[in-house]
Amino acid sequence: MSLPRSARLVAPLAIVIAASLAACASPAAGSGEGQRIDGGTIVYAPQQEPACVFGGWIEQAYISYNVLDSLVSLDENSQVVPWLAEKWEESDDGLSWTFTLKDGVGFTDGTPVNAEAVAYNFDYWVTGGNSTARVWLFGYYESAEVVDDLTVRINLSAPYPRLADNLTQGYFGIQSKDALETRSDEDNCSAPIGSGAFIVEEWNRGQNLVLVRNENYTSWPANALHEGPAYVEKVDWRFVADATTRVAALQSSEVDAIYDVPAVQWKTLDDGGYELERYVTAGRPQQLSFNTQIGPFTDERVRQAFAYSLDREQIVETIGQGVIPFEGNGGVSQSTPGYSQAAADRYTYDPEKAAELLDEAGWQLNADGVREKDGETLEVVLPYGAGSIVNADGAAILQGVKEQAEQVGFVVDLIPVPQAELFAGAYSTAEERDIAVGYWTAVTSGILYINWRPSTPESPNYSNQAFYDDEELGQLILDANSAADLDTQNELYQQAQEYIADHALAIGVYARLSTLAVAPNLHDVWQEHAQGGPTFYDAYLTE
Amino acid sequence: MTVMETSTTLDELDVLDIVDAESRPAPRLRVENLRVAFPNRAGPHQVVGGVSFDLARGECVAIVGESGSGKSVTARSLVGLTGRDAVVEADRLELHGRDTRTLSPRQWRHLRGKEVGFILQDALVSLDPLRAVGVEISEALRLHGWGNRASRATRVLELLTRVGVPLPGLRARQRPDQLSGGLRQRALIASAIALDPDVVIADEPTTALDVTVQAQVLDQLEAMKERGASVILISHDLAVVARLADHILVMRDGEVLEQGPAAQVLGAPRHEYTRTLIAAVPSDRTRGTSLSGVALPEQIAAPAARGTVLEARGLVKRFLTPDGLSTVAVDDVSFDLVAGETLGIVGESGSGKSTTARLALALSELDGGEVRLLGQPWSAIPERKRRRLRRRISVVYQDPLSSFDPRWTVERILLDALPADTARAARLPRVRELLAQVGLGEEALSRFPLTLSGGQRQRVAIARALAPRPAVIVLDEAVSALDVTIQAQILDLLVALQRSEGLSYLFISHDLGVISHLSDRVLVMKDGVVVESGPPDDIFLRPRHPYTQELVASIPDFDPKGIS
Amino acid sequence: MTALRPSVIDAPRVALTKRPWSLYLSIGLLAFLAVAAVAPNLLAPYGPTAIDYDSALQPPSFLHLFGTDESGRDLYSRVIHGTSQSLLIGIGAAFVSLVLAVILGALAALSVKPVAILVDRSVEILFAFPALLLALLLIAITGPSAWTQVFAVGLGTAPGYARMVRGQILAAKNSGYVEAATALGHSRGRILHEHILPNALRPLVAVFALSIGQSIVWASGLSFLGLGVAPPSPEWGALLDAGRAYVTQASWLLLFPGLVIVALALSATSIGRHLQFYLEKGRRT
Amino acid sequence: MTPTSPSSTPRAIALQVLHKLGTALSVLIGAVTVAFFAQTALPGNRATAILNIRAGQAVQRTPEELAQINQQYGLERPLVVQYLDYLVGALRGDFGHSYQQYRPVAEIIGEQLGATVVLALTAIVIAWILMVVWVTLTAGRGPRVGAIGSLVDVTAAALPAYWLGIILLLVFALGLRLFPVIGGTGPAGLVLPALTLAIPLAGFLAQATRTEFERALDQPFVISARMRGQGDLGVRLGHVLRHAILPAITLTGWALGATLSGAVVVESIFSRPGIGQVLVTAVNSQDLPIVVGIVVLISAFYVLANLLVDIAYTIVDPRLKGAAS
Repeated sequence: MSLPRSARLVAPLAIVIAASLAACASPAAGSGEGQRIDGGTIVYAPQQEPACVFGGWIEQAYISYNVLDSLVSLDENSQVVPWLAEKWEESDDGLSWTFTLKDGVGFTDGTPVNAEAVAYNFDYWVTGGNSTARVWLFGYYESAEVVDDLTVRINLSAPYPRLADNLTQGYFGIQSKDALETRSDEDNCSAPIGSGAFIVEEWNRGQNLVLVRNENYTSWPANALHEGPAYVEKVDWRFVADATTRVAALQSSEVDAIYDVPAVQWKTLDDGGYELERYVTAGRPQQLSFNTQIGPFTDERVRQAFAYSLDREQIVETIGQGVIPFEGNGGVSQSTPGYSQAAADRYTYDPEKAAELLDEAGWQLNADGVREKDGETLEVVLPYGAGSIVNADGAAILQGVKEQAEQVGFVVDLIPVPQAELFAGAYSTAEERDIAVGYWTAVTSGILYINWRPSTPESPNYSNQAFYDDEELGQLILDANSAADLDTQNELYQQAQEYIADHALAIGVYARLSTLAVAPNLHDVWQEHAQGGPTFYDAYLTE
Repeated sequence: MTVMETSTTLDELDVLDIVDAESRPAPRLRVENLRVAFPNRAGPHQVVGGVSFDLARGECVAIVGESGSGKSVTARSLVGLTGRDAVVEADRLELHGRDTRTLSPRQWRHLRGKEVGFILQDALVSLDPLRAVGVEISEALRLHGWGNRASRATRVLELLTRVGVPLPGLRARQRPDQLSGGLRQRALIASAIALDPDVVIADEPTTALDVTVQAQVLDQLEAMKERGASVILISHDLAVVARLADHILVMRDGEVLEQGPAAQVLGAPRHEYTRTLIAAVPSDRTRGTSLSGVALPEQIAAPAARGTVLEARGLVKRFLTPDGLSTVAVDDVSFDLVAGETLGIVGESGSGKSTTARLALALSELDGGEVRLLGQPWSAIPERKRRRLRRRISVVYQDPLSSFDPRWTVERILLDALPADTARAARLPRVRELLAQVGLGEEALSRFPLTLSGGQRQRVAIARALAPRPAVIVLDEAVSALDVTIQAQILDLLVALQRSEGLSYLFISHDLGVISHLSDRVLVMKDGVVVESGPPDDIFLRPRHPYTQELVASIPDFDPKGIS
Repeated sequence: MTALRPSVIDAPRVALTKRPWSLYLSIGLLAFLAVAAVAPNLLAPYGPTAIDYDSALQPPSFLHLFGTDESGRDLYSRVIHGTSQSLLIGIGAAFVSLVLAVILGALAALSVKPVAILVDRSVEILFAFPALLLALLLIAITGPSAWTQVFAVGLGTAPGYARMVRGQILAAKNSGYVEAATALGHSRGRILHEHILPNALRPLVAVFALSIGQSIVWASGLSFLGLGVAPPSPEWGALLDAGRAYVTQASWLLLFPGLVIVALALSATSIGRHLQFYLEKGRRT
Repeated sequence: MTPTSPSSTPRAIALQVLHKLGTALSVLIGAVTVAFFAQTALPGNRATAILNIRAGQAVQRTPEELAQINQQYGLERPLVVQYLDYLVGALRGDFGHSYQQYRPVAEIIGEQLGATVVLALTAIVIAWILMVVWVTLTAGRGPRVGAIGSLVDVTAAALPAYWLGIILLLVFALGLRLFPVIGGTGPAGLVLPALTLAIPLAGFLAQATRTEFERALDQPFVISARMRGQGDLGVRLGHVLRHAILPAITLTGWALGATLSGAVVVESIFSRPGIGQVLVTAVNSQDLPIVVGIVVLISAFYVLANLLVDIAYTIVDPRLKGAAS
């Protein structure tokens, strides 16, 4: 099945599409037939086992979301709704946010969820407790102060109107201050203490993580479907790395739900009566950033030629079997508020145009069908984090990119980089690569700030993968970040995306998906709207 | 021996009971026109053709022949274990009057061990090396449902006692490698006669055994015979056969060349081959004569050197055991080898005689004493200096094949052995000359040792030893692995070469016959020590040391002329 | 990774059959693969990376003998084009392994005692060191490539062969023909050169053949773990790795490259065993 | 030459035990050293890797960020000091803490070890059963049966475990639904992974055993046993097999170590927990303490396995008792 064209126009909405129309978009839907079982265990199979429950990985955010409560939650209309915070308020100058907490909420270790704990968590994140949370708060967060027992104030150095949106991500789960202070790193890693719907019961490393229902749960988010403790007694996160095995395990009823459904299995599962849920992750899509500092891509025409040489839509449609959505925008994905369709449509498949641009730039075709200039061939290095940042489907898509770019005379060195090397900093400098591949999930277009803030000697931005230190773009994003009015902000973000597209700094390839396949007897598993992780609070099994 | 007769036709194929030999004087085993063939690419290849004999109670039939004569295949076909592809045919093949040609595998199993016992050579490999001998003996009992565990254990001890094993309780728990040669061979016999089979087949039961052990085994076989068992003895050794056999079959290439009562076959052989075999047996009586019938040259050459060519004084060699302790392999051995003479060193396995040979060759470091070659220091000088002298002393081993580089032709082997100063043009003619000296033709030049026969290989080894024109040749069991007629040829060749080249031999052997045939002086070694030395006549006719006396007494008395 | 084996088995005792069909078949297959390696275009109807999105994931047919992959590439053509790289990795790894083995084995067998003990111990450590980890580390250090694979596999299989070489050299050193040569007064150098090395290293011809099969299986195992040659390359292990994701929908993507690897390993082993037999035949009576 | 008499005096045994212990210790320390320095030779900065992996981002890190990690784990000290420090700790049984899981390495490995050891041992037992049955039935039965027997050996030995595993999973778990898809640690989940490891191993062992089996069948003691009335099968099982399995015993010692570290493929195919997975993850995330810890463990297993092999060898072939290896 392919994404309806119109859906892309509904850009500001986080798109949750279930394969069955009945289940579409609304978590309220999908109450199935059959008798609801009280309690029971849901066996859920994700692909990756993180080192800790709480941390900077999206897999960690997904688990955290079920164990820790955040201050706020994002509903299906991308509206920020109450969770631990009853209400919140941005000061007129935009420099401070005041959150008022629900009364009477306790962590599972018995300590209260109060302003002191929340303030402590903010400081904990930025001092290394969660590197991703830290990146989000970086440059804006000043301090968190306890106003009274249930009121906490966050002070910013510059206005950031979408702060609450960002806080809906799993990276911002609130933990017990007492636990963080008194327990070992090991305990806080494997079984953090929150106030969430589930508690970590045990972690059999290499096998499964068992969550047990928090019987005293009182702090469900406003967008939950029911009140009181979770329906199921336990959730068994059974880590199954191999996609084929996951699907087979679902089909043989060994598990009730799986994460990351391979595109090629989508139709089979659909036909088999499984409920399929797909969430197009907001934030930076899987994109190619060109090195604008060194090498052939310093010439804008070469960057554009590369973009024109690709029929990205065809590649993605074929490899993605119509499940993976094509994303032309190199800035943010279609489900991100402030998305620009114009930026996405900027480049279409036009090999002649590409050839023309390359000729113009002085890159001449030689006898082997490769472009040359001053005796140098047009060879570009495209490293990618194989198995970590780019999955198997993504690798196949990149092979298509290589093949098509080479039709117009590029030579593309497609280099799969093993995780160890990648994270140790291989291919991270401008000297080492010409194209960078990667995505970054986010709730808002504020991701543009992380990815495009110009580097300065005092404050280098290593996330600026195009090495494009441009004041104009930087200012555009800064203005957008702090624009008080939503429409103005979206307008500015769109301009930034179009700027990126016009200068061919980055081009999109496909939107990152979070997919779930759920057995027919499991109901009301919904993908939370910040990052698309599975939420089991409302889920229940039927006979 | 009952003469073959067909008057008693026993049509009792269904009778499974053992026919009582007392009440019916029928032979226990009747073989008539036995033929065995193995298929090969060209079709069936007959390896045994037309063997016939009868075996009566208390009788011993011997089958004599050299390797490849078909004697062992004959023995095995009698118990139905010729091999998967073998085609065994016979006009008659009866055991206790029962036709064994039609037996099923099950019936065969029932019969083996119970009615026919089988003794193979060398118990070290013929008993399962990983098992205690008691278990092996008991297995024979168990397979035929004899008794229970406890009674079998008692029986094992009885059997070991019967074959003369002292301390049977201890020995039963030991493995063949933990027993001495004599004890383990007796244990093997015990396992074969566990159920008192009245037919016992002994296939080379004494080959590769020390002479004292051989005597013990023969005593056992004789005792069996006296108890009424019928024995089929397979051997290449006429001396062994002479002691036990009542009737002898002489085989060659699968054919029976001659058969008859022992006295007749040995005393008045009718067939040329039998005579050759008898003549080939070396002993002190044959010294100086030809064993193979070739003419030996008169002593013409002066000795290649004068005086004492090899002199050993107080040789000591120790080896480290796994305990980190040392054992003495050679202890204070001294000897003199005089130019143009042969010094024989005789001893049983473990006596240190081969170690002495290596010490004489300076291939092994001495722990004491000194060896001098041609009056000059030999063991005391570094190997680098020794190399120049090495051409004066050569060696011939028991197993020539392993002493040749498998990749090399005879030509290359011999060329390699020529002294470095041999002129290029003279090298090939010299190789041809050497071949001629050892009685090989030029066609041997391009052959690989593997494709040569055992005798030819030993000739090549001798040619290689001759190549540097040495004064001394050390011959370490150089004829022990050869068939008796080939051994005779090689011994004659050695004598001829000694006479023509004036060589001195240090001749090492376990075989008293060969030593007494060849030696001018004899050294008897036991446990690393020289127990007695002197001229062969003194040693063999007037032994002084008890060990030498025991050795000499163990030699099976073989005097063909005395039999008739 | 159980393909990593310590030492070579003794030669078969009898020629496997009178007419070694397995040998003929093996030689035939190797000849075919040799052609595929040298001139893949003779055998492959399509290019190795020719993408045709309209015919993605087609089952085997006359048009596409082994079917097509998710990008519509002809699997048969990819297998053929991947031959040269796969074979080179196998041969290269076998070569590296044997060269290392000969050096280590010769040092252990021929050096003075302290050196020999040191080398022995190093081989032991190499043995005890998990081979997969060795490969992982090497690949982490140098990045995945055909060369890394060659060295990772070569290093992993070397200790087994080193022990074997050591044994062979010691056996030759203690052989009758070496003693005979010593007795003839030949120098150590001459004996080493004329007898010990040639005889000890001769069996390595067969071992080399055996090792190629083993190396290819092992190297493809690394590719399968995503530690090998970059994916668009049609190296067999990489093909397997890529096919794994489609195994329920398009089992041919896994089946055919796997069969080719098995067939090649089988052929190399079969040829090695025959070689071993014919080389050893000269040493037995 | 004196016959090498078997000696099993206490002195000889003590000498050997000492020698073996010395060898074992030197192998262990050697393996640790190699692992430690190889891991530190990895490209890039270890502190960067630790941070990036925690964050899931592959970016450069600021000096302040790095300093904190360097200080925490003592990474700024000279390598030799870090190494010695590690070695001293290891000798006391302290293998450090994981960078990513914050837990003691011994605990991390300990909880994964059981599954892998059970898998490896089961695989070896199955391999032995398959091998013994197959070789006993087919060895020494003439050229035709022999050719088939040997072809099966060679084919089984040539099967890549990863490929075989997927095929078994496809056929028996996905197709026939005879076994669970996700193995887990239960007995039903053990069958396919163990078979995956066992079949190639059985082929490999069978190759070695077959040669020896046929050699032993030609030995005189076999004839002796037959002459005593022992049947063909009785001889094969009672006498020949014991001789034939000697090389396979040696290979098994090696196989135990190889199976432990090579189990990762099977673990990933069948979603089993085990140290293979831990190892790959640890190398990927430059979690040095875990990597070195696993090396120590596998080397120790290797040493132990060799010791067991020596013992098994002397039980099967008592002649070797006391003979220095």
